Amino acid sequence: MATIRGTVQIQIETCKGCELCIESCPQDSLALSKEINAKGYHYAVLVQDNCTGCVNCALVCPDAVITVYRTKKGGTSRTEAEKVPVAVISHVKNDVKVVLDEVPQGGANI
Amino acid sequence: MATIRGTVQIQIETCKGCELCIESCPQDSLALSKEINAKGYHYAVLVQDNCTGCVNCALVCPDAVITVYRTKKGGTSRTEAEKVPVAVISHVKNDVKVVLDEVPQGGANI
Amino acid sequence: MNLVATNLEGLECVWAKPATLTDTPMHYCPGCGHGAVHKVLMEVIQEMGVQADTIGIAPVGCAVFAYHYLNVDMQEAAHGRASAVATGVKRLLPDKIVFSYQGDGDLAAIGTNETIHAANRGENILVIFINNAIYGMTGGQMAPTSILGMKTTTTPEGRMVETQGFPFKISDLIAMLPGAYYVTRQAVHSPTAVRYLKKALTKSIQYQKEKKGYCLVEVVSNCPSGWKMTPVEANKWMEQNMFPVYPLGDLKVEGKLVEQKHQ
Amino acid sequence: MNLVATNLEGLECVWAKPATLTDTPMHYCPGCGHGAVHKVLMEVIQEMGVQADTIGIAPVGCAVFAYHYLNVDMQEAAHGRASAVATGVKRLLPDKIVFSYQGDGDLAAIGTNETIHAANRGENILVIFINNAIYGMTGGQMAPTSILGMKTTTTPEGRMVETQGFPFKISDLIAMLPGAYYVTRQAVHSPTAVRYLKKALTKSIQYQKEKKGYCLVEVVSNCPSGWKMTPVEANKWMEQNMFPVYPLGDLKVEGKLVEQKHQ
Amino acid sequence: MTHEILFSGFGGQGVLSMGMTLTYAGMIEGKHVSWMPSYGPEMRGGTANCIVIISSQEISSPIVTQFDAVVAMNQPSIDKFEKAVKPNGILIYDSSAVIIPPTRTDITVLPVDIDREAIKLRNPKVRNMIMVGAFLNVCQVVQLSSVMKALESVLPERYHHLLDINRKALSCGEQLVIEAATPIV
Amino acid sequence: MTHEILFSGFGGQGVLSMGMTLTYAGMIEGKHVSWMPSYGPEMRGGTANCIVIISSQEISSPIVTQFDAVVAMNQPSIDKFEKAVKPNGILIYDSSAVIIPPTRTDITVLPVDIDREAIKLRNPKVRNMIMVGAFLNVCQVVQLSSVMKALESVLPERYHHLLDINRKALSCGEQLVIEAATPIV
Amino acid sequence: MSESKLMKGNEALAEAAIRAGCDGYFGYPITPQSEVLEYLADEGRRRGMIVLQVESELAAINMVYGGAGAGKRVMTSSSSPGISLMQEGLSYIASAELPCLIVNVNRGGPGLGTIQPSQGDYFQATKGGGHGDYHLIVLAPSSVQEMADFVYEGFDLADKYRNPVMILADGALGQMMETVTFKEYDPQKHKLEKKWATTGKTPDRERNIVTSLFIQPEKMEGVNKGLQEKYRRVREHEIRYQLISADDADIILVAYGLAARICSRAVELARHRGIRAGLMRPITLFPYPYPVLRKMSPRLQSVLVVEMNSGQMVEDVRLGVEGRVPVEFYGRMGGMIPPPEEILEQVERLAALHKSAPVSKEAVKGKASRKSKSELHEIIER
Amino acid sequence: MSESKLMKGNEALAEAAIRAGCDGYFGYPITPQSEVLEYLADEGRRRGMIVLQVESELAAINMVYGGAGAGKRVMTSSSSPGISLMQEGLSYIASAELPCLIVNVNRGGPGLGTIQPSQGDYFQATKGGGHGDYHLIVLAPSSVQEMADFVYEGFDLADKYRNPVMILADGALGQMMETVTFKEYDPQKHKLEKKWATTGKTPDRERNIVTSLFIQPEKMEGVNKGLQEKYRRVREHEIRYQLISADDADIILVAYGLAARICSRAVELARHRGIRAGLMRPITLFPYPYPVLRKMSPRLQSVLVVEMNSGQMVEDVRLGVEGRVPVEFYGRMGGMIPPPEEILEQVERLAALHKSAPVSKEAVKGKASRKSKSELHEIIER
Ligand SMILES: Cc1ncc(C[n+]2csc(CCOP(=O)(O)OP(=O)(O)O)c2C)c(N)n1
Ligand SMILES: Cc1ncc(C[n+]2csc(CCOP(=O)(O)OP(=O)(O)O)c2C)c(N)n1
Ligand code: SF4
Ligand code: SF4
Ligand code: SF4
Ligand code: SF4
Ligand code: SF4
Ligand code: SF4
Ligand SMILES: [Mg+2]
Ligand SMILES: [Mg+2]
Repeated sequence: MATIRGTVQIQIETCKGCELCIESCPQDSLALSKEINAKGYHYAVLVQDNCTGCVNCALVCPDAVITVYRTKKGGTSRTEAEKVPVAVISHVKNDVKVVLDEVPQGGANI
Repeated sequence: MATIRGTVQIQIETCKGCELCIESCPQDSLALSKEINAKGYHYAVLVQDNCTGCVNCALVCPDAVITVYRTKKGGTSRTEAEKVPVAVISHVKNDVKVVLDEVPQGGANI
Repeated sequence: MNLVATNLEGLECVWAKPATLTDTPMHYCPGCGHGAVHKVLMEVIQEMGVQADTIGIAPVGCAVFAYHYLNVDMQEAAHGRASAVATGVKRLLPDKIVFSYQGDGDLAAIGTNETIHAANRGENILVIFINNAIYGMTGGQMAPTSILGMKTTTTPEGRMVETQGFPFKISDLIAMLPGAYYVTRQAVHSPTAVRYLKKALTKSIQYQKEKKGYCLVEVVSNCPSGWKMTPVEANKWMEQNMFPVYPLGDLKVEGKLVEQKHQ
Repeated sequence: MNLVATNLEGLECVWAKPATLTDTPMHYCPGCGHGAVHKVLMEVIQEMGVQADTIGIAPVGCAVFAYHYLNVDMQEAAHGRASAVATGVKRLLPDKIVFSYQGDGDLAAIGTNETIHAANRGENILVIFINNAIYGMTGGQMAPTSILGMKTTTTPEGRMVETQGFPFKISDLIAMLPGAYYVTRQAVHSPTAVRYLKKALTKSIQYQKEKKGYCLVEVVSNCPSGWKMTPVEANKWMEQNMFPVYPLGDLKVEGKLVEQKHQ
Repeated sequence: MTHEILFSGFGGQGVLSMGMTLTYAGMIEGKHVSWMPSYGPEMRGGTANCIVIISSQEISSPIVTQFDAVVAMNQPSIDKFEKAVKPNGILIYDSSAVIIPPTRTDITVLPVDIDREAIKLRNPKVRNMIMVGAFLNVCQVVQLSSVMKALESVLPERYHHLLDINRKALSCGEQLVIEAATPIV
Repeated sequence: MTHEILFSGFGGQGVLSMGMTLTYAGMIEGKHVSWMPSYGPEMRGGTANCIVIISSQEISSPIVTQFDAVVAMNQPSIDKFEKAVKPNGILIYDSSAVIIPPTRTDITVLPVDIDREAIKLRNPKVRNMIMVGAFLNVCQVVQLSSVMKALESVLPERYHHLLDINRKALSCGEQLVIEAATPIV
Repeated sequence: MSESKLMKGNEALAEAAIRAGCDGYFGYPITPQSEVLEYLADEGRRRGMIVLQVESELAAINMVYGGAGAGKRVMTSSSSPGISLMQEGLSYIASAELPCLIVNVNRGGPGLGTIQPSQGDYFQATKGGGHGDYHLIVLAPSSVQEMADFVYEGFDLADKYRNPVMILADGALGQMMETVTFKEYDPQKHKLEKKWATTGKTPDRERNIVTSLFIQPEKMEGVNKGLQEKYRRVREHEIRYQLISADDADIILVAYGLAARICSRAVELARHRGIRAGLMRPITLFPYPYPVLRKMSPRLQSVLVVEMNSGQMVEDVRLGVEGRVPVEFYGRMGGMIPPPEEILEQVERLAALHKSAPVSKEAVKGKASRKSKSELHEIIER
Repeated sequence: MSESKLMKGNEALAEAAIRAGCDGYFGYPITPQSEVLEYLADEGRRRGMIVLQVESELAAINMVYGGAGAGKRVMTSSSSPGISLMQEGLSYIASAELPCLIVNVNRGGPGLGTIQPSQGDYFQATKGGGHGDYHLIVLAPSSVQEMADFVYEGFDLADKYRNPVMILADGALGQMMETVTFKEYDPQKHKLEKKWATTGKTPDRERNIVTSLFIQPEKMEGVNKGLQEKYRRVREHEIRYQLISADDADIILVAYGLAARICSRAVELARHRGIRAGLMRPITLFPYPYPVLRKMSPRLQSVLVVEMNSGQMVEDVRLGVEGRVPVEFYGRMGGMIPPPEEILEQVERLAALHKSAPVSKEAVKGKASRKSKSELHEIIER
């Protein structure tokens, strides 16, 4: 079972769904949401727990909406069970949780 | 006694006395007059009969005031005796002959 | 910030938006290179600790609002005159870091004269030149840097030499000027490109501190809206069609022309 | 004409002022290169028989009155815009021969943009560029082409890089542009130089007839008044000090760069 | 009789052509018409809108601030233009793109689930024409037939293969049964 | 009392500094003064001139068209300005540079052979100061001493080694006996 | 007559340029008028016109100089900042008396300002933004139809007087779509022979010189007198304007372009409230219809000038009425557009001031009575 | 006080700039004002000023924008065609409210024209040659002394109102030499702190932005209202003018700059002939001394405007007197200068028209009575 080496947080309200981060992710950890944000964009979300924290996505993101985290040296890595929630839509007016639809697990850890 | 191979005519009223023709003459045939023209310039005059009609002076003259003549192939060349008068000042108001002061004969034909 | 703090212990932040960028969301279209360049520039300014000494000049072009995002003192110049305005600022505040940020229309069309003479005087400034081969802001007209055959709203049949002349490689010309100290051509389409750009900008600002003179950093960039492509398509098109005309790399380093750069 | 006809029989005229020059005495200072260039240009136009097809553009500069002397249709352009005006004329009268005649201030300072973009579009025109390294008409101020250390009314200590930058070799830049077909640097200080210039101008007009594109003929010239020298001194100074910075010869022939030209 | 209508949504949702189609139809019917788009950089990834005026007499001002009807394709449009509807006017909007519905009670508020219809037609590209149809259904400023004709002129030649699907979308929208949202009191 | 004087000649003959010297002298004497040069391209190898006004009251216009005195250093100046001398005014000129003398009989015409004097002084460069001297001789607008003082300010530092020869030229001119030319009737 | 189209003002203007036989267009993109260049780069080129997108407005206006000097029908278009860059060129063109057409689709200034519609360039257009004594002939359209019509008129006036003509529109007129019909116009019938143009000095004539340089002030004064005399003729013959409900009006609104359209609505509304309001719309801003104002001023209660600027035209209105009637101003700036209701308020305020006559049949019907430019023209002649 | 020098107007102006603590000058040569650049390139540099001869007037004005935005005292100078090239830049500077000094040594236009003195740029200077609603504060010197004095005044006004100030001179004032004395002036005492300037965003403050872009029309309208309010304050407080023999005058001449000098002579001559003539010389062309004209117009027989142009200021004079007294004009154009005698003729013609009162002691002595600006200023206040 996969262990988390890194993760990203995406400011989805300012994400414009340009997909450049998705293109640049070597791990295919990112995808566009089905939902749109208040600006009408489908936004990027982390859809796998295989993020390595390589910062590629953050580097190419034109709107600087991605923050990248990596496991501290010697820090305890965590399991599926305790994934970091990846995103929260906060609508301009009131907060509404976004429901991410199931994405097929894939990649290295099948 | 020298024979004329070429000669020049200089429009002295529009000559500005820049001396570029004099510089460029391989024969030292040209000099500045003592007199000034109506514009106040000492003007170029032919002072020797050794002009070869090489056109150097005409080429460099910025004001295009020099006309160059050369002996026709087979044309009879002429002697000292019948030099071509080189210039006439016509003052803006009335014509006045210019008196060229004697210049020492020199060059090839001594 | 509209992120909810969540259990991140055990994790350290390895990349976050530089504090030298304001929180104002940028108005650029999705995937536009302008945003990426802003981000890198501000990272550099933050890391070099020159925020308080920096004065930027915004162009007229899509980056006209740059001052909403770059958290440094800025002036908004008339179209094409950013290099002249930068000269005015730098000559009177010689100890500040002064940069102008200009598009291809701004720098290489209407502003050609001011651009070239600033370089020829060896003004001790940094000029950032965003070459997206089009007039983005006004809706996708041809730019002097548009490549041959490129379709724009003013070249519906594609750019033709007869009516529009050749793609204008102004950086190559500027590199020829003794006043120019560092001239380079970079991009932001990939993580690697972004890392290179960061180096180039860092160098330039270092050079300016050392009063070495004029630095020009051209960034070959995209304009998804103007090109009528998705950002991903746009970057691919850029790699395939623009890089051959505008090859990436240094044109002049420390006052010396990098050879091979002469067509 | 105020010559008295005298006995010239036996003699044939081997050089006379071309009929394409008017009889108006030129206003230029004694020994000024402008006159010489006018003369050569008009010889060429006469010999090529294109007087009726030629339209000239005068600059703002000492040659502002060129139309008093050149007996062809002419337009007087705003300072620095002669290349733009020439473009307007040529685009609408593509079968005419169109030339602009510009000084260094006109072409390489205020007019840099119009000059460079006309070349980059490959406008099918001839641009004659009189480089006397000074602003003659306005009384001897520095020009972008003034050489380092040169004293002018605006560089009393001599031109210094810090405040004024480097002598601007715009012809070298223009030669780099694909739109430029023929770029050459000539002079009028000697009979030989005059003969070369005549060849260059003849070529250029021939090229234009053949629609080959943009031709630039730079003439390194003098300004005795501005330089505060006699014409003879001026030409010597020019040979010793200007030719090293602006070496005579072709920079680009039939669209190909002549090597060695890259500093 | 003068109709002053605002179409508003994201750039790319085709709101400008919605308005243009209606305007064209008005012209076909020999009415006085004017179409005024929002323009400039605020369009960069932002919202677009256009004002359409269709009238029996000469139109004095192409720009008005109060509308007989507002057609809103997204949330920001509602946020911005709900207050711009004249009393007793119409506010029709795409309910599938809106989270916070309008609240005014002095106007007729008409939600339309464009998504559902678009999915039926298996074509997301014609959402705008569905809305135009729906709008005509509740506010007959012009004949549907004129709009059908108008399409030919509005769609560039090279897109004429899309005429049919757009026509379908129009009539689909036009046949929708739309009931006014019961105002939240 | 107001004196309006014109100095005219070829560019390079130093007519501008002639006028400037006189103006400076006027200022030294606490008079109201103005000096107005001809400027611009007409100077290219052409003629230069300047208008000098020295007055006991404020000067309203630095530019006048009629003069109490005209100082002419060449033929074109006579051709152009003879008519600009006020009746009973003075026209003083360098006879060695002029072929056709003035013809007016209602003014005092004063020829001065500057050449001869310059040759005496073995210095052609000071012709203009000789003329200034001569002018003062016939028209005492200012004291010779003031002009001498003025020279120091008018001559740039780097030329101060030439002060003496210029002073000589001045007094030489000032001592000349000039008789009015008998008018050609 | 040809069928009517739905077009943007900018496109209609461009289409009319092609139909007017415009030989060359030189321009640089700027909102809100880039459609002119875009339309011509497509349609114009296809139909044989020389269309160049050039490096700047500066280059454009000087290419226009060259093309006009070569005897061709040429034009350029831009918006406020771009027009400012053309001021030197315009002064040269006016001085050299070159006929050509310049279009300013006015946006909000000063500076970079905003791209929204404005009338802030009135002074620049009418008093001469460039140096020296000169005037452009300035036409102010107020509909997409006029955006097209004034192109023909503009080119004809330019040729007739050898004077640059400016069409002063605004962002709304450029961007909005309206119905437009293109009238029959045969350029060949309208283009005049230009003997003075630089087309090559044939042996049968002296060389032609296009210049604005006259170094001797006497000469230059002569040139200036010539220009002034020309402007006098233009003032005498070319004044254009429109009157709406003016005959019996107590309150006259004065507005041009888009503002005039809005005022006409305001006048309608006022008439419905029984206020005798009317509108004078200058169509030529130079020459300005002073005589019309002078004529009507004595019998007016008040004049209300409405502009999308700080009140620049007010000066011309005051010069027209010369104190015979109070002149008030209402305007919006920086790209804002005054809605008819706002203007109505002002009219009502003025009416209250003068407690103008109660509603009357005749007052209401007044709004119908429009006079054509030509009719009124005579009124001025006498 | 410092001793007096004999200097050209251009040089006096340049010397004053150095003494006024001007930090930077950016310019391009043009006759008849190149001496300004030449003097500063020598003296100015030596005395620590940043002096750049740049590639064009366009570059110069935008460098001025940059330097002024950086909070420094900066200036440029040029003549008519060069000033036309600065119009876009001036509009930006006015909109961004940057204090700076622009000098126009006016020559004869339009076009390349002539280099002789002229006043043909009056409209351009006073109505705004650039796009949008803005005004420069315009000072019109009429002596070499004022060429110097108005530099201090200009910089102070610019700083006080954050507004560009123009000194509108002419070729004669620039080229002529007169006696000039430089007053004591300590720049440090006059320079204001400029908190808004871009000098680097220190942690203790928000970033400063110098811009003229306000894309939302509402915002832009706000900016415009701010500008208009500023201009109102300028009109209220900064009107400057001079009256000569005006108190008892039947005929008032209105002229500025060089023309005013010549008129003052004409007034003297007229007084000697027993004609009660006087002169009103506007010193600020914006703000224009309308109130002075309004005040005096009722008791005048006629007004004669004298300009070295086609009569541009006549409009402002007419706006001032509003028909209460006939306004006549006499002018020369294209670089010609009207001699006092010509003007006198006009005055006599007018006097004859009104067969004004015979010569009287008091009429003659009238010419002595001059009022200082300050005194008169009060007259306006009340
Ligand atoms: C004097 C002037 N001319 C034209 C414009 C219109 N304009 C604004 S931005 C622009 C060009 C934008 O292209 P670029 O400089 O390449 O910037 P981009 O938007 O592509 O980043 C133009 C022509 C203007 N604002 N001012
Ligand atoms: C817009 C404008 N700026 C400046 C000038 C003044 N001016 C006239 S000619 C000239 C430069 C002359 O130098 P150059 O072009 O080298 O010609 P030259 O006289 O040396 O032959 C200048 C600055 C002008 N006429 N117009
Ligand atoms: S790159 Fe940034 S803006 Fe684009 S999709 Fe990814 S997160 Fe969103
Ligand atoms: S940090 Fe690397 S691995 Fe993680 S999402 Fe971003 S690009 Fe993918
Ligand atoms: S070159 Fe010509 S102008 Fe010069 S001196 Fe000789 S003849 Fe005279
Ligand atoms: S033609 Fe030749 S030889 Fe004769 S004068 Fe001229 S230069 Fe001398
Ligand atoms: S138009 Fe082009 S350059 Fe401008 S923001 Fe959009 S993508 Fe970027
Ligand atoms: S000033 Fe110089 S360039 Fe001009 S005419 Fe005289 S010498 Fe020739
Ligand atoms: Mg671009
Ligand atoms: Mg030169």
